[in-house]
Amino acid sequence: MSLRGPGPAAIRPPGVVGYIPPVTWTPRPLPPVADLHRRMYGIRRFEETLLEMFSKGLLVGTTHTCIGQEADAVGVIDHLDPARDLVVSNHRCHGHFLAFTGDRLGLLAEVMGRTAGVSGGRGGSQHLCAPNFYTNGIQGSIVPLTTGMALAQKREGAGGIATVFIGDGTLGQGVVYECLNMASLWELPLLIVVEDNLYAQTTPRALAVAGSVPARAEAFGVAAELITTTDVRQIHAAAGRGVEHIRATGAPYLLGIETYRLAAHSKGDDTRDPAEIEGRREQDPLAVTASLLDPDERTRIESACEEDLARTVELAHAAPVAGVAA
Amino acid sequence: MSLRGPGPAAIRPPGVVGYIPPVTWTPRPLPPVADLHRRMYGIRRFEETLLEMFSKGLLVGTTHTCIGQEADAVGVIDHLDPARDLVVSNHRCHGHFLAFTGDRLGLLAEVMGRTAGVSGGRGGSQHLCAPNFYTNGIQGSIVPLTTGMALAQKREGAGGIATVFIGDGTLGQGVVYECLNMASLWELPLLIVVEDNLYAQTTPRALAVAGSVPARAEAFGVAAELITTTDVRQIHAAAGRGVEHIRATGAPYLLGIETYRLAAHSKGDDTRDPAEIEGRREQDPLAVTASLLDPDERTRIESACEEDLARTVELAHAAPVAGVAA
Amino acid sequence: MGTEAAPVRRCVEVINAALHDAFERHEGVHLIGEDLLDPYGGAFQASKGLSTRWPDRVITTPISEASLVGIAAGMAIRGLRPIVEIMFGDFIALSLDQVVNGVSKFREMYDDQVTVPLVVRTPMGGRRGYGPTHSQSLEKMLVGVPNIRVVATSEIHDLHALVSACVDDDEPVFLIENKVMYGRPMRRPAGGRLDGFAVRETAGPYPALTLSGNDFGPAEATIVAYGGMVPLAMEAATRLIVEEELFCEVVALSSLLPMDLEPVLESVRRSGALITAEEGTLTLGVGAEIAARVQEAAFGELRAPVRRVAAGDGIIPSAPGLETDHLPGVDDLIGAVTTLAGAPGAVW
Amino acid sequence: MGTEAAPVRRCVEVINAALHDAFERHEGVHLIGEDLLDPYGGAFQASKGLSTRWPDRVITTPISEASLVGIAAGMAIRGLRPIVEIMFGDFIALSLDQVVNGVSKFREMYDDQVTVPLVVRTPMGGRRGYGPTHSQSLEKMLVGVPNIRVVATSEIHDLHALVSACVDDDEPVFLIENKVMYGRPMRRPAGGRLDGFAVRETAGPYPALTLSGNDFGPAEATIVAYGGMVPLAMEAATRLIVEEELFCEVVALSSLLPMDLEPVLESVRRSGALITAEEGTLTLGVGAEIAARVQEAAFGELRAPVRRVAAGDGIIPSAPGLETDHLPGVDDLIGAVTTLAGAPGAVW
Ligand SMILES: Cc1ncc(C[n+]2csc(CCOP(=O)(O)OP(=O)(O)O)c2C)c(N)n1
Ligand SMILES: Cc1ncc(C[n+]2csc(CCOP(=O)(O)OP(=O)(O)O)c2C)c(N)n1
Ligand SMILES: [Mg+2]
Ligand SMILES: [Mg+2]
Repeated sequence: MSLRGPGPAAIRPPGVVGYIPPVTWTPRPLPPVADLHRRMYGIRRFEETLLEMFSKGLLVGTTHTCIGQEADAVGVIDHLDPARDLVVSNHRCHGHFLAFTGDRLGLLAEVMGRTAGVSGGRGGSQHLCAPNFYTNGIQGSIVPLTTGMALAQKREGAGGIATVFIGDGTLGQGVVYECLNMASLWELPLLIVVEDNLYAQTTPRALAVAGSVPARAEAFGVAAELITTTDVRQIHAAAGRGVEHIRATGAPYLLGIETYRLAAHSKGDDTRDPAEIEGRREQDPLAVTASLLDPDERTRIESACEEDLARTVELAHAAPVAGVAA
Repeated sequence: MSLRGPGPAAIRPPGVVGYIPPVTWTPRPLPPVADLHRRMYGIRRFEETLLEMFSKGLLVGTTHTCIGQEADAVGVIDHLDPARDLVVSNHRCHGHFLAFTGDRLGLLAEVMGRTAGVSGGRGGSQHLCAPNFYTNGIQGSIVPLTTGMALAQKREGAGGIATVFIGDGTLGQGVVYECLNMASLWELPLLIVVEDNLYAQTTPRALAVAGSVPARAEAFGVAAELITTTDVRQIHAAAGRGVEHIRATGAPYLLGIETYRLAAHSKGDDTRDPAEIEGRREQDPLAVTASLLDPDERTRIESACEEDLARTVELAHAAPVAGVAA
Repeated sequence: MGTEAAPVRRCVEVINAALHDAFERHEGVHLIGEDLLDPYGGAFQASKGLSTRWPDRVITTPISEASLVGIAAGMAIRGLRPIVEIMFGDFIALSLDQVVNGVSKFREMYDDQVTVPLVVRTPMGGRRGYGPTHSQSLEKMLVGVPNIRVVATSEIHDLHALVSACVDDDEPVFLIENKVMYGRPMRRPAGGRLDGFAVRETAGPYPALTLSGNDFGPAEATIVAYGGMVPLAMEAATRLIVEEELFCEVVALSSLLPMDLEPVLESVRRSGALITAEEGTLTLGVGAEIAARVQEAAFGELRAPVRRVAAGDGIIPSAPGLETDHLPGVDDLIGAVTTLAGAPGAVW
Repeated sequence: MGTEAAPVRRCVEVINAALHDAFERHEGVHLIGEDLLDPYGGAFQASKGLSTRWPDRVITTPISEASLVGIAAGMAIRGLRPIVEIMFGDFIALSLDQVVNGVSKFREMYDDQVTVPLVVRTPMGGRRGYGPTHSQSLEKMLVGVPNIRVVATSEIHDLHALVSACVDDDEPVFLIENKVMYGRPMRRPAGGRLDGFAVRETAGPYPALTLSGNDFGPAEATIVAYGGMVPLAMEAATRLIVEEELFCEVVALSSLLPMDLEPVLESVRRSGALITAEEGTLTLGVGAEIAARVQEAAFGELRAPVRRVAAGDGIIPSAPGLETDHLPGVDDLIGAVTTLAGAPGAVW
């Protein structure tokens, strides 16, 4: 006689597994590179503008740019349907926000503390909210939040997926594993994207992450893949595999993306070797897409972006400042 | 050029890895079965006595017996040196306490709320303290505590090991993984023993533990083994492998033991199928050792235990009650 | 499952009936927590029968308190009405990041674009010999958190209505259920009287009850209590009448946050003296906030300072004698009333 | 690394020097936390240089706040003297289980067989536009926990001595470091005077400073403050003298728990009125405990109720204008003093 207890097949969590599984979805083909470049370039220039405004003293508080990591946001979020899927992000959330909502003005106004900001100026850079989009600045705590949202989506039965973006450093937080366990047990439509940029603030990954990232998911019965690339096409393909897995099985998935942050952690706080950063510039995701584009087309795309951005900056400057009587 | 960051070999956590590694130890041979039986029988009868006292209304509060799991305590703790190793345990701690300290009177007095109790009556059944021995009733929180103690032991350089006992249900707590990560990064002499008795209170393992227990440790680079047995000899051997690994490498280890609790979670709260429990009685660890003993020897051992226990009960009853003026 | 089914029911049964009722009323109600499934139905059996009737809406979880409240927040923001059961109130400490930096912030921080209609139910209190980590009254850790509601049950409140109000609330509610209360009968005023006291009850979802031994005539002091201290305050008031011929009013609160002290102030207008009663430890307990507010709002009406009766600032020992010494009891309340005439500032 | 090395030093430099000193004095001192290594030396640079000098005693960790305090407890029980740096005070919420159910309990629950000599240092406070989750003053979550010590830094305290006292303490200490303070010069009284105030400082490891604008003559009110509110209280007192010819005393506390209010009571004996000032949210803030104690201990001496000046019960918004509106400022303190003659009970 075996000492093993009743196996998972014998006992299922009655509270969750009974839900209608999600069914209909159309796999997203790779969009034209021009389109991907346009989206990434829009994020890049938006964030560079923020850094300029900070250095001119036009902004206060804090900000975390995803410069160098734009391909993650664009490649993953292209698979999501803003009407039924949702995204939860962390401190480094501008790229995810722009890729999901496209609302440049709402974000800029928020960071600038204007009432027209997506959180009315209350939240600031790390605390954004828009339809089906949420962020919070406490590392890790967004994973339970997203898990609960995935549960609600499963309950709703409309086939929605909940995606959460975390960094390599955030793998230090225990709630990540609590939720891997529960999402696995309850077969929740949860996509965890780990943007592993090799550092958490100043801490190199080797000082903070033992073992293997995908193995950490697999140990909880969660399917996982790790890719090492800044090529948005590869990221798009890998995210497609993850999303397909979730839509087909209803079960969670972890996608690890090894990438690199080309700018400082927040504004000026960079302790990395400048040579190391320089060495990474050839993998700049924008360099990858730019090399695939016709130079004229690229110029057209980028100029259109610049114009849009300039207009956005103007509008945001003109918007009323939150908390200051008119 | 690879996008991979500096590997663990390039960067070590300077704060911890520099310590003197532990060196000297003598592997513990398997003690005579009579001796193991005596220790386990002592724990069993002690706890049965507690349950009787509860049912007679002589005790209040709560208690969690390890009836059926005594082999874990005895098999693992035999490898530990009370002078330099330490043990941290959970709510189900009597067996660990008795195996480590042998202090029946101190424990009984504690559970009975006497000033002579190991915690002066302040702690009660779940909150024991003795030299190199500590327990707490909050599931999971003892793992960080033990990790810190392991760090202190590494710092001390005397080769001590910190052992923590947790249950399968406690694998739900995120701090377990935070500490697997840190113990792995910092190469701490930490032994995590998971006593997997297939249930957490009333919750069968399949509703609470996804994936694989040893894989959860290995994903963090922590060596692990899972055994399924109530035979104290096998447990002794497996624990020996774990302790040897730690003493030799200084690095942590997780030992999973699939076992079964033959009594209720605490006192009368058993929702398991009685037939299931009955079916497990043949693996009662005491039945295993008893079958190996000469019947006379067994009787001798057990009678001596009973006498000791009776004396202990008498002494405890005579001891002053905590909080009641003499 | 109506409230009037049986004349005398234990409080836990009333809570259980109210939960059944909530499941019937709202499709979105879900219960999540540890060991919830029948036949167990939660460590204190408050959730009994739910998993049998609604197997797909009762989610028994691993031991993961740090995540549970966050999961509930995600469910609530997405339109469900989750109820979390935290097995012992002591374990709420594991969830506090989600409470402080999540649940309590989302609505306001997201500029009112979301609501977080969740309920966290958890038992607090000692007097059962469970020892330092299973006996605490940690509601003080919640009452300082802005933008949540903290509600305490007592055996004289309409627990069915109270639980229903929590579930219907669009704000996050933390419902503190006293452990000793669970097993005691719910006792409600009838014809404006209970146990010889005249009773007034405020309107609204989270009422306060004011009890007077002399039909709201002049009183020696007001005792404001909640949870498990309510029956002790009533016993103290009764004994003070019988033994000392002193009339005290007892105000039994249910809403600890937001704090509505109007019934307390009204009573203090009659008594001129206030004693706060709570089972948690003294320093920065609920009584501190009550004292701070009342001394300000009723400065001219107090003939003595507000006194606080609470547990000593230390652990709750396991041994019954030590535990009893540590927790505030009827004698402490009586002592606080009878020494009202004594020198102010002598004891905290 | 002596304190007198330079005449004017930023507070963070003094704290840093005191940490260096502690590392020199005790072999057992270790620092654990996130992003501690040089050249960064912690998010606010308070830990700069330590990892270079003592590479094996500075342990930079993963982002695992729930475990860090527990790890430190294990180290402390086993004879080390760990100092934990929690990067932002907001993240202390993640550690509260270890604080409430571990660190604060071990000594007493284990019948005094162990001590837990650890220090948790963490920055609190807003006014930097960091938004709702990086600006809070959550010391209120700690001051209600028995058996720990909570200490607040201010720019007029001897920060070197204060940090040293925390490290030398055999009880667990939570040291609240104000963020705005870090960058400001430490200013100490000289010859019993500072900024035109006469100053008295209590003895002992965690002193309180009392400042008087009229050499401890009669005062209109006492303002009790700590942390980042201390310079604001001083500014309010100065402006009240200049603009209104009203003299207030300011008491700057360092020990929030255990709370020693003797200097406050002494000042109230001269002023007859007390205003508590804190940057955290009002309800169940530190001011509630102070008010509860002082109204009891000084009942006959107060000519007005204790008033509390604190942040509103809500989130700390990110936009600078909203944040300034939300947090208590000099004008709020001045308003509280000038309306002292007004109707009591009007505002909380
Ligand atoms: C609970 C918590 N701890 C610490 C921080 C401070 N902090 C903000 S970002 C960060 C590093 C995060 O690293 P990672 O997850 O790798 O994301 P990255 O910044 O690299 O994108 C830290 C420590 C925080 N926001 N929340
Ligand atoms: C943080 C926390 N949550 C819940 C509990 C209540 N509780 C006590 S024992 C137990 C089950 C533990 O299961 P497991 O870890 O498998 O140990 P076992 O009881 O089977 O030995 C639970 C839920 C607790 N003590 N601490
Ligand atoms: Mg990173
Ligand atoms: Mg178990």
